[in-house]
Amino acid sequence: MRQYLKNTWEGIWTIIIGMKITFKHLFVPSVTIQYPDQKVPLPERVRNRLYVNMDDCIGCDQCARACPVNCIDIETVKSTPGENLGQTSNGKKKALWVTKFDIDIAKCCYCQLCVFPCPTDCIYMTDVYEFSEFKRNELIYNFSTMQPGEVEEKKDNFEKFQAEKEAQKAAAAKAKAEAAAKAKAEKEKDEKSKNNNSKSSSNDVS
Amino acid sequence: MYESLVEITGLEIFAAFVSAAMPVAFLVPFVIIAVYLERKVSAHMQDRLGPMRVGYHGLLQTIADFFKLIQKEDIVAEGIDKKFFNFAPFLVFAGSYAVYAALPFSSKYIGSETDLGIFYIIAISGLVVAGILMAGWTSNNKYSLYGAMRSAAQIISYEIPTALVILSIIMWTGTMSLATMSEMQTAYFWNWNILGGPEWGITKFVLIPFLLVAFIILYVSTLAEVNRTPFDMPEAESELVAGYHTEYSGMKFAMFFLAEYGNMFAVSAIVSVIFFGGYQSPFGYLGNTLGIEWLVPFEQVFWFAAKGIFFVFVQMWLRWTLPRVRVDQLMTICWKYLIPYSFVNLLVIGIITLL
Amino acid sequence: MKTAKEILEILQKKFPEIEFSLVEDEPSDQIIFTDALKIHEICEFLRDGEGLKFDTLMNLSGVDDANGEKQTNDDGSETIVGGTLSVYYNLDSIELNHKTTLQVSTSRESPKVESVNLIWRAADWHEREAYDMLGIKFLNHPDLRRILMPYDWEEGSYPLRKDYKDPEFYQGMKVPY
Amino acid sequence: MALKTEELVLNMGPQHPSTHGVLRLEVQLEGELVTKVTPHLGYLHRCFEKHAEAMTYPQVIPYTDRMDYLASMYNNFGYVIGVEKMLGIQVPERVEYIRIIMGELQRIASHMVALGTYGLDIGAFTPFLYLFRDREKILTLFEITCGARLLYNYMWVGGLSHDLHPDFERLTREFISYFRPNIDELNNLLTYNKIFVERTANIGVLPKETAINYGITGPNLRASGLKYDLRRNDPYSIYDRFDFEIPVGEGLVGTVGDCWDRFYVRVLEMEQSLKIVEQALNQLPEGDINEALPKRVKPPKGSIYQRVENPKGELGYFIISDGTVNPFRVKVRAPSFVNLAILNELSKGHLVADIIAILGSLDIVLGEIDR
Repeated sequence: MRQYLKNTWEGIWTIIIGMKITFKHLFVPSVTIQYPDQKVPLPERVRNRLYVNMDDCIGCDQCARACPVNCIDIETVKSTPGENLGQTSNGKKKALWVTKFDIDIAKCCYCQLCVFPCPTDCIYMTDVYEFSEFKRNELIYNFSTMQPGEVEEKKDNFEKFQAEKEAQKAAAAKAKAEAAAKAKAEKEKDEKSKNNNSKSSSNDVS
Repeated sequence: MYESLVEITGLEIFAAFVSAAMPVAFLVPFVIIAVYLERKVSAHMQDRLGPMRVGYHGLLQTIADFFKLIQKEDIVAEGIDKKFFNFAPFLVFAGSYAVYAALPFSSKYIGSETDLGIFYIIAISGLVVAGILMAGWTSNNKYSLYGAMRSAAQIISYEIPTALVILSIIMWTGTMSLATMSEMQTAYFWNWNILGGPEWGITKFVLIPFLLVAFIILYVSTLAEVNRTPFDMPEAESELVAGYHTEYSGMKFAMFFLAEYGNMFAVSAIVSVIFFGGYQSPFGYLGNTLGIEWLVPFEQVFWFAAKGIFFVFVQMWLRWTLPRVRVDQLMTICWKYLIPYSFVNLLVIGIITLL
Repeated sequence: MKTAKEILEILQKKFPEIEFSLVEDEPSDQIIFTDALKIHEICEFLRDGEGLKFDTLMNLSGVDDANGEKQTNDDGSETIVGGTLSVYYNLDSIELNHKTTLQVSTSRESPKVESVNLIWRAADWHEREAYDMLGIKFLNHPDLRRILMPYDWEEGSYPLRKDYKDPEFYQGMKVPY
Repeated sequence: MALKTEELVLNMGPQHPSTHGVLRLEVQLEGELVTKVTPHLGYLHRCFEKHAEAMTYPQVIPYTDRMDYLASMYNNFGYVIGVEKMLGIQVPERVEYIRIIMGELQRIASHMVALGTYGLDIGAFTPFLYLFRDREKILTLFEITCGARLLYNYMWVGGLSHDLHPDFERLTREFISYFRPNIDELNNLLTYNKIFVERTANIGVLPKETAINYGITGPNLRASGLKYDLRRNDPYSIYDRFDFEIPVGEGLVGTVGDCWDRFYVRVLEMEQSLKIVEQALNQLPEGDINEALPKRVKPPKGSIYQRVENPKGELGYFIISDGTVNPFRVKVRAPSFVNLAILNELSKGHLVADIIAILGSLDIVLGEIDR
């Protein structure tokens, strides 16, 4: 019987306590905000959309290798010695034409692993977090600043250069080979003549 | 109202239709406000803002939702009994709407001034059970079935403490008509039943604690009858998804919704009529002081609605505070706690009334 | 507290007919290597034996050792033939606060290991996972079904094997999407 | 004539409001009484273990984040100290302290979700939102430190991704003093509420012996009355330097090891975690956090089983290295995975509503179960 009355009393009393708490909260200012109109200020280290500053990129491929989901796709073409690609802001000399720098942001997992290995700090995370698209393809960001024509040109350039180099190399090799052959021939000749000489000399002697 | 209309026009059918349609004019705006209130109350209790977009502070949100519900596709799943499936929401709504016939909105308006008002309400609200069972059974969904079964057991069980409490009040006031009951508790709040009624004397003060108990029992059991938290077993969203209306969509779902909110107000109104003077103002009438006779019924409607909405607010308040009881505990509360208490209460009030 | 060596000695004394050996790799804890078809007897003793009292199984992991012969198929993929699959048991004694690791190996073609499900109920789902991922059959397991992969996943296709190849279609859907 | 009855099979999930993700429970019912519960897993399987074999060691860390997404910091923690042990790296003092602060804050955040959603399962909506409001504050602390709110990739092998933000210490202290009274409020609103007590006391009683045999760990095991916490019993990092209690279930309102105990142990653990954070903040040394970062993570051949006390229980990483930059095998002993296995045992003979109560009290995260 006592338990019975106690149960009744506890039931009513704890409900009243609970109601007191919720009633108090009726007058507590709300903690939510009207999102698209009002926005929460983001802290400085915030990790959202990736951005690549192509002026500084040297095409070293370190970010792509660090990425756990393979969302960065980089293609580069070597420059020819005559071309000046300029310098990055921290004084590194560029040596590669970055013909393709695609980030599939739909795959990106925002882990920031690509940011740390970058030697020129050119890939970083910005505070943009509203970038939904209607088509998946539009989420693949092309950062490369080069026009397709330019890319072709650079490729051609490099190939030409390569070809030239090859040719030069080949020529050099040929020359070298020739030289070597020549040298050999000469040597042989020398030896021959020497031999001859010796022979002759021997002959002479004999 | 019905009688006076018959007298004026002489057309019984016209009078019946008009007086039957009156509560709709009250119910629909009420539901719109109540749904808005529910969302705002819950939001502010939880330190949120709630609906803010449609209209000033989201005032038109419910209307927007209503249009959304109308536009929605009426999904009828395969393998269900279509006839009864379609009929069930209307039956539930009819059950809850029929209650309004006996509610005295003011001294001048009552749908049907029957002498058995209160028992009519208890009887007619049983119709809701039939509708819910029908909805649950024909949905051909296990969750719906469980919800409906629980609901039926719950509503029928909780009618017993309700009836017992009402019995004790009837015994004491000596009337079954809600209109008469409200009339007795004339203006000024110390005449309300919860404070011992209009007659001054020792009995008034002796009765107060017992009437308070009676009020709590009545309030709790009506709460259970309308399936509100902590007794929302039939809909228990974390167990039964949405209970008996899992399979309903669009307008049919809206009918259940309407019925639920209609019921909420109806039981709140009954509580206010029985214990809190119904349409009577707590401080006397402005119309009487100013000598404007026609203002009084409007003031009464205002007080009636205000009291009803206050109790609806308390229901919401409870809902956003309390967890849900389990189905067997629900029965325990009813059979082991409320019914014994109400029997004792009945006895005591009876003895006091006799003396 | 008992080291792996001490436990090994106790076990060797208790089960003279079973072979035991100690695996010692640089960074890891010492592992007791034993017989896959006797593991339930050993585990039962480890659980109840005086001074051992390994009352809980922390972890059970199946591993593809990939120590077989690699064969290149026509389409360029690799299949491993021969070699072993291993099961590692990480045991813990809450009562005596010591841990140990057991290892058993079984052949890749018909991998069979005795279940320890009845000794530690914790092994139930771990064994199902090892079966699901590597195809190790646990003898006397009451309910050896796939657990993480769908029940209708291709028979004989076990994803965590090193030579696993994605099926081309699963229920009419192309798998590498 | 006996009435012909048959068992009803109720499918709960994969889309169900209270299976905490995509878990499917096949429930056999006799009326409303449960005779058998069969969980079906795998709806969230993301091949973590297979992925890990193709990644380098540091690249696995973002994947560990996604297992128990409510306790990402702790997943990182377990993995990195495992790999560090293989490499034989000693990390700087400051790193150890920061890791513990983050880990304990994460424990509080994880318990908040556990308690909040448990209230939600039982039907109380409001405490859930109060707890989420406070959890946001912890997430903000993480955000100012490493920039992410949920999946941090913060702890690295041999160090951390960022040092603490200059404001971190002040904000954390503010949070601690703000949150302490809120625990009492939660208790008054929910924990001691009669309806809540009735719903959870004496439900799903888990005896100590059964719990040990089933491999149950974490708060669920402690609620059964066993003082067993890896932070004490198998100390890792520098947990042996802190002074904290290990709360255990005492059966205050019912039997030891019931749902209420499992709930209450978590409430008490939050207070203990606050205490640890406070101590760690007081002792926090200065220093360089990147001292011990290895250039190349390439552990020698061998294997290791590293376990830590995750908010859900014992999180173990069994890592086998074959001496290359990629792990040969990473097996995760996920606490929720093991804890869920006991559901059938606990729910037998209870009502449908109790399955929800029991499942909620086990505090599972499907991301970790399915991996």
